[in-house]
Amino acid sequence: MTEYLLQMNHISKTFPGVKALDNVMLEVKPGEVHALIGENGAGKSTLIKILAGIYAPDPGAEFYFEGKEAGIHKPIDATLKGISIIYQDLSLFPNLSVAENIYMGRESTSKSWKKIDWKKIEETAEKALKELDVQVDLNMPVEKLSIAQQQLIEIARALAFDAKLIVMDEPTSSLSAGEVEKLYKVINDLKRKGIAIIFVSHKLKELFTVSDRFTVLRDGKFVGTYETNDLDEDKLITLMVGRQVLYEKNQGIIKAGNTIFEVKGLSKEGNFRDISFELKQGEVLGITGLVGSGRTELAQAIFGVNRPFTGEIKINGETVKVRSSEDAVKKGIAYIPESRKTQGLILQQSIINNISLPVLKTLRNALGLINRKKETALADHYVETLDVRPALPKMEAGQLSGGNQQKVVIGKWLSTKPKILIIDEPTNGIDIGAKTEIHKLLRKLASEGMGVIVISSELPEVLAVSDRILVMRHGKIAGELSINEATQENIMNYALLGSKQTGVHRENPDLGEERGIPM
Amino acid sequence: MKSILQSKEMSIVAIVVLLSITLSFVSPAFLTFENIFDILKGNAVLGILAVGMTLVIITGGIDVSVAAVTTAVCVMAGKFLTVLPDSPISILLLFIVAPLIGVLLGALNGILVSKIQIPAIVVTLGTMSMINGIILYLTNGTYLNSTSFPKIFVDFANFQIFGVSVIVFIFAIIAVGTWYILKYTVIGREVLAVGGNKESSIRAGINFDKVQIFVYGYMGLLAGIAAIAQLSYTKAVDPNGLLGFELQVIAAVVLGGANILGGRGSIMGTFLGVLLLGIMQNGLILARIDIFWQKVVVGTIILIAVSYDQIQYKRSKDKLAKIEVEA
Amino acid sequence: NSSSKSGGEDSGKESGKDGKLKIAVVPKLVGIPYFNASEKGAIQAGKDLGVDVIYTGPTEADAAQQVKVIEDLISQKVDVIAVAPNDPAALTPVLKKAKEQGIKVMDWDTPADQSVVELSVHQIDDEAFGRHIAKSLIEKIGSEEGDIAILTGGLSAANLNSWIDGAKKELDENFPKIKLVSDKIATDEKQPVAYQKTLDLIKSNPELKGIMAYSTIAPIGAAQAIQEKGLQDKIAVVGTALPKDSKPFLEDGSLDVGILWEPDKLGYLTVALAKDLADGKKPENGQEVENVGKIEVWEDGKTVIMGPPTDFTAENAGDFNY
Amino acid sequence: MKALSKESILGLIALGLIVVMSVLAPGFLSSQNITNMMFQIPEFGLIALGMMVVIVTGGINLSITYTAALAGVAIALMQSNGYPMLLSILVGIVVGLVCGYINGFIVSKIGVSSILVTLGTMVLFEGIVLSLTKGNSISGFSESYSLIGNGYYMGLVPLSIIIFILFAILTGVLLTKSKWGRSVYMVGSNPIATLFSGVNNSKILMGVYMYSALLASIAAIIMTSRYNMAKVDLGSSYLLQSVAAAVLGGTAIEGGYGKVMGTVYAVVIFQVLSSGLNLLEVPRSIVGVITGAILIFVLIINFAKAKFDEKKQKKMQEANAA
Ligand SMILES: Nc1ncnc2c1ncn2[C@@H]1O[C@H](COP(=O)(O)OP(=O)(O)OP(=O)(O)O)[C@@H](O)[C@H]1O
Ligand SMILES: Nc1ncnc2c1ncn2[C@@H]1O[C@H](COP(=O)(O)OP(=O)(O)OP(=O)(O)O)[C@@H](O)[C@H]1O
Ligand SMILES: [Mg+2]
Ligand SMILES: [Mg+2]
Repeated sequence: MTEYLLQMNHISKTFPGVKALDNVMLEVKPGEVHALIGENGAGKSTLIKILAGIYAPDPGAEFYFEGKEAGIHKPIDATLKGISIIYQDLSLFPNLSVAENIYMGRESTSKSWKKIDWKKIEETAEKALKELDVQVDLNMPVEKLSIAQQQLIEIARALAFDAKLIVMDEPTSSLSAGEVEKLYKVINDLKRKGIAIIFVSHKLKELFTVSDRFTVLRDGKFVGTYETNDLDEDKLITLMVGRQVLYEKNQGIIKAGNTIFEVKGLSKEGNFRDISFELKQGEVLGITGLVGSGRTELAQAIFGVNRPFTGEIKINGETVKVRSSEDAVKKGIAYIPESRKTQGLILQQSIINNISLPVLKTLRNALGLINRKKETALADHYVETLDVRPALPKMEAGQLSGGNQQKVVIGKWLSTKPKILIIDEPTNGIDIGAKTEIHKLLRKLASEGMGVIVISSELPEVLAVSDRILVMRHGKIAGELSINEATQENIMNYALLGSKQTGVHRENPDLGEERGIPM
Repeated sequence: MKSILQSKEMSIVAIVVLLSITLSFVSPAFLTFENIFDILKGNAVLGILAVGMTLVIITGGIDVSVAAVTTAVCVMAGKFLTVLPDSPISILLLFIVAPLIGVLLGALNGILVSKIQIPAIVVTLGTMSMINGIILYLTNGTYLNSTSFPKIFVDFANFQIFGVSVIVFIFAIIAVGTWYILKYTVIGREVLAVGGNKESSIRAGINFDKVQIFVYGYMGLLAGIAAIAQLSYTKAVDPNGLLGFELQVIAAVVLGGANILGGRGSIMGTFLGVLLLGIMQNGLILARIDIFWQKVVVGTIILIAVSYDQIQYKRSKDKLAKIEVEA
Repeated sequence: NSSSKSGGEDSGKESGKDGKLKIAVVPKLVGIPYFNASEKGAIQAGKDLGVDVIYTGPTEADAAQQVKVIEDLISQKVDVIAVAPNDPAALTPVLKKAKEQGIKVMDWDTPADQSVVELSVHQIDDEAFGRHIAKSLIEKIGSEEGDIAILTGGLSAANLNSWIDGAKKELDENFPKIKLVSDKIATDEKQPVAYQKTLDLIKSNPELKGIMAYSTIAPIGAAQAIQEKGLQDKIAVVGTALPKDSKPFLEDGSLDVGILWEPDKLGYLTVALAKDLADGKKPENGQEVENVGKIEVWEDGKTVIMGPPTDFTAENAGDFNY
Repeated sequence: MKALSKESILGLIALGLIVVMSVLAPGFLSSQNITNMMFQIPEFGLIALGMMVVIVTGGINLSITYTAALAGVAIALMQSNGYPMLLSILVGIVVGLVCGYINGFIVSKIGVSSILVTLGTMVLFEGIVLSLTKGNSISGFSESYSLIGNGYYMGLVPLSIIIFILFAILTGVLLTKSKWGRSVYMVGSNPIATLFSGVNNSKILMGVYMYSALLASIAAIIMTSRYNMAKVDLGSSYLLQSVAAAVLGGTAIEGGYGKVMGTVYAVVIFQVLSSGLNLLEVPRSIVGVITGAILIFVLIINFAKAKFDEKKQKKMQEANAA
């Protein structure tokens, strides 16, 4: 009937209090890579969940697959139709083995009492992993894998199905460059086989590399569908945010003050070794490296939640012992973790309660009870200055989109007025508009006298915010670069080889193993 | 490269072995064939229920009505037995009727938990209270004893194979059968999947409601079979005999390493948990520990066991080198 | 039915309306055979004597729950409360409260605080009962030396404890060569527990000669273990069992003798004396109570003893209906 | 129109039950019965609140009733050995707090799940009480002590209910207004994120288990005073009931949510049911059936209401959009 594999028209979705999608359309042709793009909270994941049968759209929706009424009401319907999905927030079973995770989902299409063929499960898994060129123990429970490996398993699972349409909701958010390359290769193979792909990502470069067409959403509304060839980054950004944004290398303009923070010879077995660096007032220090190089562990050690370790931490020249996160807050250290949903926020609590949590002590009245007025004022202040949308401080944090959630976490930590702010993957899964806002904010905080440490795997980001860059590799500092000498290339060399020498490029097929995660 | 599951079981194995060695020094009667099988027989009802509870707990649920359901089946099946003729058919009928009643009661829990989405502990607290009340109202606590049962049942209850009571065999069959279901059937894997991550399981197209109704129904089924074991064991119906037993069942399962939050648990672990409780009960009398101090000893052993297990678990997690740090 | 009434269905709630007395009989708990049997007697007495009998109690042998039951009975404005206390001290305040409301207060089965009750109906003299059980066991063992053990319903059951104390006294005084292998062993009022513990006992004490089991359930569990291990001739079991439950064990000798009284008579006597109490009549020593028999009244004028215990044996167990 | 909260609905149900009982049960509104209920609520109410606080953190405290028993026995032992009342009470509370500390320590410092820990300490505390009391009940309180559980304030309102109300208010204020209370909810919702927000989770949890034990100890004071004794099963029947009350009161069993008012309403519902049905002379066993049924019924209502609200909101939004 039509040339389209998938047609979704007049799709709306109302959540209590939010209209996540408003009359959106999405049309996908067989064998194309269709990018779905929009700011945080634009409604991408929601649209995908409707496609997957997890959410029912509001009445009036038209939904065709292969020219026929799709009739997808439950996830299993989508699976049976040949739609397989890689979820943004992963949907693995932590307690089950890698092999089973990959296989899971087919089983349920068959009878409950059917005997399980473990051999077949392993074969299927092995094949899927091979396609992605991933090496993990098939019997390892998934909870023991790194986030990056988990993401690969999630991808492998989607590949293992004989799908006609594969949806990838931010599949690369935790992957290293090498792994991303492999994924591109797989995507190309799939295309050749006529399989359509919907690809969601905030990394524009990536999107231009893989996609044939773009559908742009803005605030739950449909902006348009475009051929990739007709677009460039600037145009796309304008479509997404309705304005032009810049994202360029930091010029290193801030003059740093005294050393406010210093670590000396920090070591923890299996985590990091002999880490020494200092941080000056007003400086943004970038720490980068490959995923798995130990940056998070280092940051969490400093914050008092990854103990015990050896070495010395000095604040304003004084040696301090940080025994717990409570201690850290007292000493003026703030840490914004990489996982918003599990570590950063308490999703089922209100924005107010989240923001005030670290500073409850200061919000007490004479009786030692919380002064609700002060508390609300505090939350209002950060919701406003950080432009959290919707600006409803009483809303549950879990109802916000990713970018807005991150703003709440930042607000929470700013409320403690920290001397040292450590921020881990500050813009993971956040759209470009919000990203630049956050970068600006970090620069501003530094200029106001805070010492800021930014941990990030995204090199453009590191270059955009840092005054100085440390590169970690296998738990050690491989090198230090001032912003003036730093380029993506020399950072990569430190990260991969531990030296400034060139020689290895991002195309290196062995990149995946370089993550060095012992199994 | 042991999985957490295995290492969890290791620590309870260690405790069971340690306790057994101590006891066999203290009392020569402990490590005898007869005593070991008496322990198994004496804890078969606990074991059967704990096996069912393992599944429930793996899905992240709990069933505090098990003892009430088992008693209800005991009472009904007991009444039923009194009218049955003295023929092998009666045993067969018993094995049909008792599990059937159990399944019905269990499925009721399952439906309330899955369809109305009431937390399992509350549903089962409610049904426990209702079932207990109804049993008490109807029976008024009246006993039935072996004289009311057909002789064939008493023979069945006393039946032994190689000197091992039929009750132990029922337990063994249930344990192995359930292990098989968990490991080798689709529904078994779905039970684990649902417990591991509910959201993911829904996305993978697993019928979450069906799995829940299954586990509570299966719990009911095993309660029905446990009722037969209980009837065979006591050769009587004591409407108060299992009051408060649910806590022991849960204790056995969690001692066996099942995670009360779901996702983790094994039949082997549960078996060891049952064994640990059984050995403690038995051993304290054999070792002639002062009556008044027995509970102190049991409580202390439980606390040591769970703490040791947790410390062990934390250590193994810490040891797992996260990053290959170059020298 | 755990709470039951006798007398005319349409009898008014307020006593005096139709002149009928309202007598509340509170057992330690409802829903066990022993107290079910007492209930039958109490209800029968109500019918015979033309009084309203409310037989109600907690569902667990818990003193706190029992206090609540009595508080509710006070609200119902009964004329007499006869209670078998789970814990004598625990009931003192609430019984005082009842008295303040003009309710006559008495105990039955187990003594309450004697300073509060106006009448105390005992089936038996506790110490004598314990001694009787001990003597019976020695007789069944057939020798005055050897190892024995004691099972009890619960470590905190006051009446069981006083019987056990009586039995121990008897052993200490008259049978010094009898040795107790351990302190009394609790069976939680559950048959399987009694059974299990008995098995363990036999194993850890191969020389065991006899078992005394207190509570109506423990002897059955103990006898079951003996039966199964075929030790009828080696180990004597004596206990406070009801005849119907113990019959199969009495018959093959795994239980040698069940010693108790007739609980239905106790229920009957309680109601009869409660009515007398309300009517202002005092019990007298040697008084003949219809359907019960001669009773003994102690010097204090309020302690009533129903009579000597009944021994249930293989021969007579079939004659009883509880 | 603002939608009714879970708690208000429960309050309405409680009110409705009171109305129904007043109509059906003679004497329900009599001062006698109302006083009765006021005497019966505090001990259970305190334990239910103690349970609720732990459930809010996503845990459970199975040792709560034995903590109460141990504290009660400590008080009784002190007083019966002639120590002054206030000192005894103090010692009792300290003993309770030590129990709470043990739970708190193993849960928060070693990291064992609370159900396991409290299962263990439940047996342990019971054992300690047993070895202290040998299963007997301990009495011998001073006259003034018995006033706590049996006395009246201004000759009208039971002292114990005033104590309960004070502690309910204290609990409510602490939970909603203090830093600790807020952190309790946060730990219950997401312990990792809470830890990562600079909160000392183990301090909070330690506080929770100690506070739970404190409430249990206060309940123990009221119980020992009211029942004039302390013994091993003091209040043991409240264990699962208190979980039921907390959950009926809207506390989320997985943690993160729970209000004092909800639990108080639930306790009142249980009390009204129990007293009313007793006045109606409904058998005790059926009271259990009805309580269970109400528990499930209320949760079905909550479920239906949540569904209904969702639909309504959607409709409203659609109407707005159109
Ligand atoms: N379950 C839910 N309940 C209420 N609101 C929701 C729910 N899920 C999503 N929303 C809201 O719907 C809107 C769209 O969210 P969605 O997750 O689809 O955005 P997205 O485009 O995927 O954003 P991101 O790039 O951050 O992943 C947001 O405003 C979000 O707050
Ligand atoms: N082999 C492993 N076994 C168990 N957990 C692991 C393993 N490898 C990584 N993890 C955990 O997975 C999480 C993410 O790992 P990742 O490799 O991203 O850590 P990282 O190097 O510290 O972070 P960053 O990417 O910021 O450098 C970390 O919390 C880490 O502890
Ligand atoms: Mg998304
Ligand atoms: Mg990281």
